[in-house]
Amino acid sequence: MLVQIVVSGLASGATYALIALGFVIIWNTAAVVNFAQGEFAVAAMFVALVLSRFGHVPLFLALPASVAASALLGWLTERIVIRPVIGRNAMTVVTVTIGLQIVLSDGAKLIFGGQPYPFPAPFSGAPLGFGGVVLPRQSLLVILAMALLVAALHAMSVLTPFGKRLRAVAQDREVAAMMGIDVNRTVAQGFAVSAAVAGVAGVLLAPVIFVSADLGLPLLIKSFVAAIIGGFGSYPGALAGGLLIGVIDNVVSYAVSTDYRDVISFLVLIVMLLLRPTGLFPNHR
Amino acid sequence: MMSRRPAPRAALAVAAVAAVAVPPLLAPYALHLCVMVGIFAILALSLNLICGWAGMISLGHAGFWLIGAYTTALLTTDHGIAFWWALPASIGITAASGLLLGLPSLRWNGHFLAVITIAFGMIVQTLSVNWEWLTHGNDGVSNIPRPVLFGHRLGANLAFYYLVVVILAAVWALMHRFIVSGYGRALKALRDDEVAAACMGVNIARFKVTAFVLSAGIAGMAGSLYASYVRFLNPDSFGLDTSIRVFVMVVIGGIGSIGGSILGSFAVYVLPEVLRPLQQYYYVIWGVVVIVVMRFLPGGLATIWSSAPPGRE
Amino acid sequence: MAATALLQTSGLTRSFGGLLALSDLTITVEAGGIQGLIGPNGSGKSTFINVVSGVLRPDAGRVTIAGRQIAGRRADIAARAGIARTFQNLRLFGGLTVLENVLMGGHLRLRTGLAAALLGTDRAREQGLREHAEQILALVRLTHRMRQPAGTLSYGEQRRLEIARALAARPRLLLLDEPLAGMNPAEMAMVVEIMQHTVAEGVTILLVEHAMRVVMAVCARITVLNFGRCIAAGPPAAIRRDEAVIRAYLGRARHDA
Amino acid sequence: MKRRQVLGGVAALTAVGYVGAAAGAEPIRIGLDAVLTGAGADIGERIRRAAQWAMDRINRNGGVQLPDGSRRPLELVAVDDQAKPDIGLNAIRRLVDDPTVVALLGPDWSSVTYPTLFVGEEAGIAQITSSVAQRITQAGMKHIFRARSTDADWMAALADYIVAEGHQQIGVTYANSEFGRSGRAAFVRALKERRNLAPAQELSYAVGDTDFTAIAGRLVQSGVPAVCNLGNEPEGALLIKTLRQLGFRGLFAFNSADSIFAKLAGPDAIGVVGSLSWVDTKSDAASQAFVGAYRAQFNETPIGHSAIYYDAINLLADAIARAGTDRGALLAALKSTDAWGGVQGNYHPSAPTGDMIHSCVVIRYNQQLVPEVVAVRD
Repeated sequence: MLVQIVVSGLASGATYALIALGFVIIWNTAAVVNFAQGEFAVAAMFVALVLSRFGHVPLFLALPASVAASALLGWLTERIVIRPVIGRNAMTVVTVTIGLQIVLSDGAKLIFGGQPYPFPAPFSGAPLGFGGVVLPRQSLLVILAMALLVAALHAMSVLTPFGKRLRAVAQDREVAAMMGIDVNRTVAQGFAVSAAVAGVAGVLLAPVIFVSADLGLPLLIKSFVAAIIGGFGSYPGALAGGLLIGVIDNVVSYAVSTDYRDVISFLVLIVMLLLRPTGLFPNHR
Repeated sequence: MMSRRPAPRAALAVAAVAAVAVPPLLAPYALHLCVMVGIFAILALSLNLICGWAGMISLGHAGFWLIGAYTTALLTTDHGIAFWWALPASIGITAASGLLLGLPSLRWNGHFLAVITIAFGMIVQTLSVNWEWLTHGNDGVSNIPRPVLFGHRLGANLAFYYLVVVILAAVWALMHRFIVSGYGRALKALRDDEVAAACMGVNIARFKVTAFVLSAGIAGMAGSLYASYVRFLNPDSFGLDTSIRVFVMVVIGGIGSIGGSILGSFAVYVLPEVLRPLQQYYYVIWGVVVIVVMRFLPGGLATIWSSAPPGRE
Repeated sequence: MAATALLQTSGLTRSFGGLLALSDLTITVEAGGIQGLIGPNGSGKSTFINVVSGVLRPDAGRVTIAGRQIAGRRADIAARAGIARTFQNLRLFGGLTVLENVLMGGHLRLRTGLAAALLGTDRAREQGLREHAEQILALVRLTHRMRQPAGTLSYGEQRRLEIARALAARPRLLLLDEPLAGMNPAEMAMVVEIMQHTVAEGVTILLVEHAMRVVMAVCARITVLNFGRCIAAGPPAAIRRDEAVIRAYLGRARHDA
Repeated sequence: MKRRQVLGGVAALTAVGYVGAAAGAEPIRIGLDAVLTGAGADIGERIRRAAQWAMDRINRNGGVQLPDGSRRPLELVAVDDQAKPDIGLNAIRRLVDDPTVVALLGPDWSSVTYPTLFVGEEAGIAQITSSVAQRITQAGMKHIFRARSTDADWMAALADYIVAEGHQQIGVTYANSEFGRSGRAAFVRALKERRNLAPAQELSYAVGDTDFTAIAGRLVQSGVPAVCNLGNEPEGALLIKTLRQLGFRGLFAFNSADSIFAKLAGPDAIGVVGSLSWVDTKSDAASQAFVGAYRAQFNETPIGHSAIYYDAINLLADAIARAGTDRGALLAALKSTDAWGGVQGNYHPSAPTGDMIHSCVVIRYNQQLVPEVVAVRD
């Protein structure tokens, strides 16, 4: 049974990892701690829900469309909300993203109400069972999707010109500008990619839990902690941190009790920071 | 920062007179809002000490508020101790708990510290849910008695309001005393550059820890007042959303500005109530207000009526 | 050595990864006057200042000033022992005004505890410090900028403000880390005048600087570092002709390669 | 997405407008505190709609005739407590401070009702709640009435049914909330007193949890044939889904197995047993008449809360007709009413504790996800 717990922990951890990855992309390119990162995932969930349940759009079309929608939301966020305050002191920028979080989460609550909605699973059917471990198809899909996405992002970051521009801006905004890179456009695209990644996480998570408007903040906290454990600013760190949090949450609630799950997860965070003050992979961009 | 010419004398006088004269004329619900704004102003002033002056982002301040509130609630209900003893006890215990964030602040700063403050707030809230033997858990603590002053109980909200105003004025004076003293200056110096401040002889560890202890103590006082006023406590009101709300009060008001924190708590608490006739739309509009103020008023609301400094570009 | 040694380092060592910034360095700073500390880039000058001022912890070795050992201890303890410094790349308090920056320099001369702040029992000292700060600002010609935030000053003005801030501590030893970097001749002359006025008041200055003309002119003694070792020490005239110094700066003559 | 709020609002406005003109008299205002935003807003919306509909029907035939012969329409003043005690405190204070509000309906969540009881009591205003937590009517408050059977009644019915189905080993899971813990205490007591049994296992979870693999894992591993879950619909639906995924084929009983749960759980709800104060498939005449009229009005099946608040408005209207609009008189009139017939069955407002009604049903979801009534308790 413990293996079962760890495996399903990996599944939920994979979604935290993806959102943490998006979180770190924004931090690297714009030095912004984005409190609305969780809302990007929720936005994708609702777009997918509306398209598939009410628009009767088949899932294999609805899912990519909703990821594109959250990418657009990310791009608009940078253009309208972030760009005017970039460069100001950290607290002003954090407060702006808090304001955005309020707008997005309460906007969703306004349109869809507070209650949870069930979401159709892309691969229905009995969960796969092997070696006594039962793995719901959706959890398998989540883990596979994460691995694929990470590989794609890594390839994009290393091979494509956009990836290089993103990393240049992350290293040094001024120098990147001097090299002729349109920094603002790159940061906007960085937000779009980050929101898309969060969107994928949202769409993968939707069938496992119910889609509801107030999922954003809890998701954000988990991925913020994941990003910090992984070494704020490191992509592999964000992944490792996300998976670690998912597994710890499950194992603790199985072995100890769900009441103290969050307390123990946070204590693990603090112990990790004590051992590795700058996280698992401190400066691995 | 521009040398701080304190808010024009006239504005201060007007505010003081209004704070004393207006409430008796208000409808019960409006008076209730004034009391809550007073309590949140004290809480915002205490957070301003950490965020505004020492420059440390703290998103777990509701944790201190909870400790102060529960200390008074439990002492006055379960142990029958008078409010006037429970208040100092709350201040003391919460101040001591300030060390729980003071010590980590020596080792981490920026977003690492922000996460730890979030963790602190959530751990304290979870413990208040699970330690039923101490806090009655989700059932909360109810029927908390109002303080008794000169023989009669401050049952009426108006009487309690004046108690809050007196304490708010004291905290306001204390903060003004600090901002102009060597202590306040040293805190702001270590905010701008810890290494340089240390070379000037500032014992960074001592100042950071005292900042958290002092801030926690004042937050505990606000908690004590809150418990005695609403007469009921339960863990739900001390979550991360409350910590974020207090943080927004300080930043919207004007980081580092005393008048700003009070203005911020007024805006953050009263604005949603004023927008209430818009029914379910008011909270979305409130989010937009936060973005707009930060966009066009980097120095926060304080820049409107006092010469408080613009936010450091 | 002369009995008037103010600062003594022995066996001072500090490395960054493989790079040996200071290796077994033993030098003395005489009390009074301006002592130069020169050497090619990367010779360990800044590391020496950071270790002596408590910003960096040495791997080994001792630093004693007026009989007190301060190596490896916190920067505020070094400050308490009478050491003040400026920074190679400007570390002013951007959020404070020019006057407040200088008042911060005098931090140790105030009682800045919570009680003092609360009861305001420190008014007399604060007033004394304020007057001294205004005198220093006059010396560095920044009185007209007093109320402005430090961040709004020009580069030259910010350099002079750093010196003013250090002077407010009434230090025994003032460490100047390349105060003349990037300055025009007029500004250089102003700084030299400030240094001479400071020394006249009994403060000892250790000057780390690349502007050789100024160093040779103002310094009574010069110590030369190269690769973290002291390769020469003495009056400017001797240093100018010292073989080891020339080779360190100009590299080996062709035929010796 | 049907913009329910807007449509609901429009319908209400036209109704009041029509009545206002006819009666011309100043409306009698009744306060309602419910969860209108956030988690649980779905039920809150249905509560408001049922209360408003009851008022519309009364107002359509001339409003309430007062002892002095005048006829005045009813008006609903709804406030939102977001299922949070501190916000509920503000909301209820606003209703009670308004002298024109003669009586108070709600709150629905026990975690909001229990701590805010003292506000209504100090004002001496009649308050009719739908919260099931035991303690609400054990605090000695004289102004509180409960228009719903308590979790003691439900748990007794549920315990009897589970044991009757031949299950001795029962795993209990509960939400770490006021509602969850009160349900668990009632269920454990019912098992002990009626069957002298103790739960094989007791596991708690947090409200808002999303991953139930850990709990489901422990239940499946312990091999209990029956599980009884006490908590809210979302967590209940997630728990049964995870249990089914891990191969649990036993009996799953749940104290909030209403239509919202059925929608969330989907096919996993088949075979789930639940106790409810009222359900639309109840066969008695009053229930069927109410269900027919409700479907005609909203073409949707009513849930338990629809019947509760529909009855509550009619009960209050009847008391106002007898006692007028003074809060004290109204409270006294209710306290003196021994029996009153409503959709849920017959109420006894004069009950000293305020528990007016004990009728509840046990339902089981069949293949078509229709809740069949398998046991009735009066």
